[in-house]
Amino acid sequence: MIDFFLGHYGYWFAILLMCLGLYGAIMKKNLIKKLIGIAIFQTSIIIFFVASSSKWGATVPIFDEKIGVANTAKYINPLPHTLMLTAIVVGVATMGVAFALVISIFQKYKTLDESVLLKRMKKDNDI
Amino acid sequence: MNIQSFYTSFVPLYAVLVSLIAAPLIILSSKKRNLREFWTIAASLIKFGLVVSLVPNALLNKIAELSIVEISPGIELALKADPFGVFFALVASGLWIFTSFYSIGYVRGLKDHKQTRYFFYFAICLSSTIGVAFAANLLTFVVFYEILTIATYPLVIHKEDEKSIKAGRKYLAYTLTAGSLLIAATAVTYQITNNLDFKAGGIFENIVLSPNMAWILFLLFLGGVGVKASIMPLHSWLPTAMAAPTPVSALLHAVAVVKSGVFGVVRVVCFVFGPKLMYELGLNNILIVFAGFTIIVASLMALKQDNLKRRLAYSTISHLSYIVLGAGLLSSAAILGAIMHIAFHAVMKITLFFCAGAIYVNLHKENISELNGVGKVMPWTMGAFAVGSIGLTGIPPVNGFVSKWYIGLGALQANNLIALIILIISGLLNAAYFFPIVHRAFFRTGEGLEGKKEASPFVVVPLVITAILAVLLGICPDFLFDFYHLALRVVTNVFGGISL
Amino acid sequence: MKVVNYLIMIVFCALMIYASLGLPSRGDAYADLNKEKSLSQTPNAASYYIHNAKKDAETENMVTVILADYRGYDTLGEETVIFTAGLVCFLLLRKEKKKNGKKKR
Amino acid sequence: MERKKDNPIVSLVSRTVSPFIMLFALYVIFHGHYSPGGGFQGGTMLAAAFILIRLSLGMEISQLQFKSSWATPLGSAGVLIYFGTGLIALLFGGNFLDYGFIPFSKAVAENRSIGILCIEIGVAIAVMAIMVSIYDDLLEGSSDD
Amino acid sequence: MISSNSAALTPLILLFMAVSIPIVALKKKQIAFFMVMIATSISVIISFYNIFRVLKVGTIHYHFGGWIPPIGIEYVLDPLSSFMCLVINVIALLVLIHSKKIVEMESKIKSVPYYALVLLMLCGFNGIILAGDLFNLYVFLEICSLSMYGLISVGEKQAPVAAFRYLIIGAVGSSFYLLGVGFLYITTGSLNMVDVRSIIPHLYNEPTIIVAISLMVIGFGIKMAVFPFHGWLPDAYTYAPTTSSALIAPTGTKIGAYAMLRILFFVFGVNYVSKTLHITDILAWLSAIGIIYGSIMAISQKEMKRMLAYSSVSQIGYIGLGIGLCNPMGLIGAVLHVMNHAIMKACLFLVAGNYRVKLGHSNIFKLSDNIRKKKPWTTAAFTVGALSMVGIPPTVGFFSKWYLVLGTIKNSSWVFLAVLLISSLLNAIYFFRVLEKVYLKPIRSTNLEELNMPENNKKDEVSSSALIPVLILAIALIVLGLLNTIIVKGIIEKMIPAGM
Repeated sequence: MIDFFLGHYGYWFAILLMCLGLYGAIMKKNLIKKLIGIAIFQTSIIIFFVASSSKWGATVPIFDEKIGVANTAKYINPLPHTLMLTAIVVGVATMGVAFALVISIFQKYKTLDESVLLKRMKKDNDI
Repeated sequence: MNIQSFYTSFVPLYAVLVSLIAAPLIILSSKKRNLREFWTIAASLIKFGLVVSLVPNALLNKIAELSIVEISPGIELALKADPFGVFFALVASGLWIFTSFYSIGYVRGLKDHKQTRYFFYFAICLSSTIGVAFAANLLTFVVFYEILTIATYPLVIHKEDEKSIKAGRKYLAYTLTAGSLLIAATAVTYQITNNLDFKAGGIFENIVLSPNMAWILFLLFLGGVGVKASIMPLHSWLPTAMAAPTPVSALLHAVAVVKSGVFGVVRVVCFVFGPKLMYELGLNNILIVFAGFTIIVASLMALKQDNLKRRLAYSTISHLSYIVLGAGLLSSAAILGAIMHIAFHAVMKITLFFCAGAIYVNLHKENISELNGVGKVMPWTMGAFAVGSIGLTGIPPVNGFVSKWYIGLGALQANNLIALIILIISGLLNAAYFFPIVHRAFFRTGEGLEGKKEASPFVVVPLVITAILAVLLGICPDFLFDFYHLALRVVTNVFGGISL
Repeated sequence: MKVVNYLIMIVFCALMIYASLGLPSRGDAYADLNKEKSLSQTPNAASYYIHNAKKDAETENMVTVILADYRGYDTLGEETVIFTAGLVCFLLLRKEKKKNGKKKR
Repeated sequence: MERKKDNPIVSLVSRTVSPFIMLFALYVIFHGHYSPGGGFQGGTMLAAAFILIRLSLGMEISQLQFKSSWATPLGSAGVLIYFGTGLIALLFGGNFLDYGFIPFSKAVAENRSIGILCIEIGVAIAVMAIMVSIYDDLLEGSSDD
Repeated sequence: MISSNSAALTPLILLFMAVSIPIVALKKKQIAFFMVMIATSISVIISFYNIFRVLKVGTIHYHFGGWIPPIGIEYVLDPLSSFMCLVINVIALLVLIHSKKIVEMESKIKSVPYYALVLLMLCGFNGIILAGDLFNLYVFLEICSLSMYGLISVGEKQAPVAAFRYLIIGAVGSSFYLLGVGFLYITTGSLNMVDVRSIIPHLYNEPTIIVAISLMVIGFGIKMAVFPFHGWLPDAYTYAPTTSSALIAPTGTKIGAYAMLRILFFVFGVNYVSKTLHITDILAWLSAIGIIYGSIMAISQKEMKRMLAYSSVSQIGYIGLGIGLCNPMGLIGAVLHVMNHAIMKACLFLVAGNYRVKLGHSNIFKLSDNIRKKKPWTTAAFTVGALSMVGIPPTVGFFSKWYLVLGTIKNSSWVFLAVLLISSLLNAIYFFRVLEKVYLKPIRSTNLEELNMPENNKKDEVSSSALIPVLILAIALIVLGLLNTIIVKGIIEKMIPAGM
């Protein structure tokens, strides 16, 4: 039981973060807060992946003469790290686009509150 | 089965294509009226010629078949000139000639708008009707059936006033629903039989079908073809569609749309389910019930209509159900009568509609109560009208008698006295709603008819010819086009032999 | 609407916890993803990388080798992603320059 | 909006630090083979160095260092370096991105090493340029005029 | 060299051109358009080449960097992916030809980054379609999503808000997918689709697999706008500039559908998703709800683009239903409908764009029949597209519906059958509403004289670069309808995954 807990609590923290992020993304009315939610969500996925790659007693995946490469248990799994490098960049790019959109929304509507925005959009529609 | 020799022939395809090719030509020559109408006439004549050329072979049961393109794995867009198809095509294309001439007189007389559109869709309509007639399998049938639906829509709304647009919407709602049901029915059939080719005696002939399934399927089919055949309670689009110009009504109610509906009913009864299966499962009873109901009720409703075209429409509804009744009786004579009624009713009804149109063009009168003394002004027109009325009532020597006789014979064959009684009552009702019109026209004096003359020959000549045709066909049903023998051939194919 | 959103959150959370119960323990060097062969006896990519990265590309950092070589196409895609983001910002926000100001900015 | 007067400490410190950040960024890029690092990390650091100057000294002066209109083409160039490396491999008969076919040296493994370096440089340039360009665009969009 | 690398060439060429545009078009902006033309034409040619090659030699695997999967990344060119590639690229080419004048006419779009983003989006589409690696799919999904946000956001005033809302939900969706990939990777230790497919049968009872599949389905459900996740779509399509909406509407959601299909059937296995987890059933039900919901919402819209957007929701339902039926006919219907819907939505959105450019609006209630007089060809194309949407033969819309109907009957799922049939009627309602406006005289118009003035009815067709693609698409709808068996038999039947 304890072993199970110790083996899984890392995932659970990531999951908690995910829920937090999702909460922010879908419940908050402010666009920036939504973005923060998305950022948390994406980051927690990264944490989740990286957590999965760990091995007790292993070292970073950089070749070491002293260890050799015969035993894979000596290096932590490099693949999730690589994937997450990509995911980080994707996250950054998403944020960049999102902020560009936010700025252009603010230029046009002078507000970042979603409910106000929706009302003004409706008004624009009727014209 | 009989000895059926198949041979490939492009004639059915040409018959479909003629008016389809004429359609763009009509559009291209929209500025030159005479050329445009020349295309219409030329196409109708060529089409009729092509169909007539198929008659001898159809009589010999040499069925011209042609598959054009595979439209679904295992199912082809195929045309087949079997006797029944030739029969219907003959009716449709023959009457198209009259309708074209008549339309020209009509639209010119009224100086109508968008005449090009009118002739364009007319041509497409006829193409798809011929396609329906020659369809070799259910899917092809559905394809042309749907095209017919869409092509008729612009004709229904031709006047573009509020009434006709509403009528168009109603028409579309009914017919598209029917089309959907037909697609579903076709798909179910395909799933069960893996074959959609029409076959005399039925696709389901050798297939075990659970009664429940058969009922559902039959109701789907009935919903699909019943709307166009305007079986009550699916009829109500038809009187509203009267908003269309008269030639269109003539086409809708005498030839193309409703007749393809009843054509579909007979196809379904004889060529999809087959009389045997129908009889075993008692599916025909539903047809008889609905048809009998429709005949009586529609006649009664016709009685109280004052608008001439509406009265004609209700009369159409009742007469279409004659055909459905004939199909439902499932006896050879009844089906023979039903098939012949397709042609004969078309001839008579188109005469009546032409008359109504002629009166409208000439005198701008639509209501029966205004028709006092019209017969004196327009003797030819009203004479033709009288002939048509007599025919529809079922009095010899006009052709309506012949088909009615066979249906009655079939009712006796099937031991169905109720059907016979219905036929007799309906004959009386027919007399009740047609003869007063004739009486008014000839024996009462009207007002405001001074100086009026017969309508233009473009209008009058077609209707007189159709009236004469009605009489000739009554005297000799095989006159010119072998309607009787074609129908007999169909019945022989379906039943394998015939006993009248 | 709010209730639905809360419901989504709870369902999501429950789903994730449920899934995490089936995950191998964190740090287990002998979990499926770290084995030499997968369950269907195909080679496991991660182990192959650890064994061969140095040999294949003369590079110590395995992550770099995977990033740039074994899964180089992903990295090209990722670079494209950030390039896309740059273009979106360009498209949305950059103002059209006046003709005489072209040199100055 | 009135611009506040430049704070000399800020400008001095940032101007001093910026080259060192760049140097370290270069180290990260080129040492990616041996230690954690590589194009992305180095590229962002480079971008950080440029953005630091932009933050502290303002748009006009920083244009002298790195013109914003160059950013997008430079980003394109970065991606093209990457793409070109793959394309060379393709042209020399391998699959796309198969660095073993790039004729830098005889040994396949060494070719791969060099290929990796090439694309790291490409990545670094692209990331740096795009980061700066995103920053510039966001700034341009949020300034009212 | 080209033949050995052709599998990977479409995304690479698009990517190369997209990346070079900012450099090459630095001085001369007009070059951007020509580069787009070159890139899309080449990719169309290569797609054709690929499809023939696949049909000849079977599935082609392309290994990036020469690493054999699961070590490296591979592209899989099988009938499904090659077909999708072709559809997407051809549609894109046609829409982009249309964009020549429109992009600069409409608002003030900077053509250089705009066209670069268009190419990047197409590159993303092609990458997703060809990807044989789960994570690679994610990367390309992000490329196309990000460029889609950008392309949408430069439209009207509301467009950035629509794009932002799409971004939020899209980011959640792709994160869900990434999380799913994470679970899948942790459990199986592989990212290659073929490899995962071989490992997964050992792990069917693991909770992680179940959660992974649901996360992925939700993720792609968001991307393909299946019913409860469709919220982003109407706004995004309505406010986007013409070219963007005409590009994204036909292709964007299809990519989600494709990825869904690929993941469900080719990664997890047909029997597992349908028999064990019943995920396909859920998908089918959601799609069915979406079909009805989308149609009803479309009826209540007054803006043409918004109406088309809601109709997209409903049409996506068709595709989802076809996938969810999980039988060969359903799959054929779904894939055929992907093509069909892509063509007709491109056609309709382009027409809406043409109207918008010429009239300044595309409000249905402000349309009148002088638009038909001014732009007869555009309107004719719209009509064909609308008829295909309703499912009138011989357009391809009828046949995709036919296969779907066959699929529902195969599964004996009568509810879905009813949904399909009802929805085509609902489609008819909202399209005939537009057609009535466009073709008929306004019934109650205060300024009838103004409308009938000759200068108002003069032919004023859009430029040929905007007209030709529309016409090609319209003609393609009919031609492909008649020739659908060639496609179905030649390609689509080869896509049916094992175990279906």
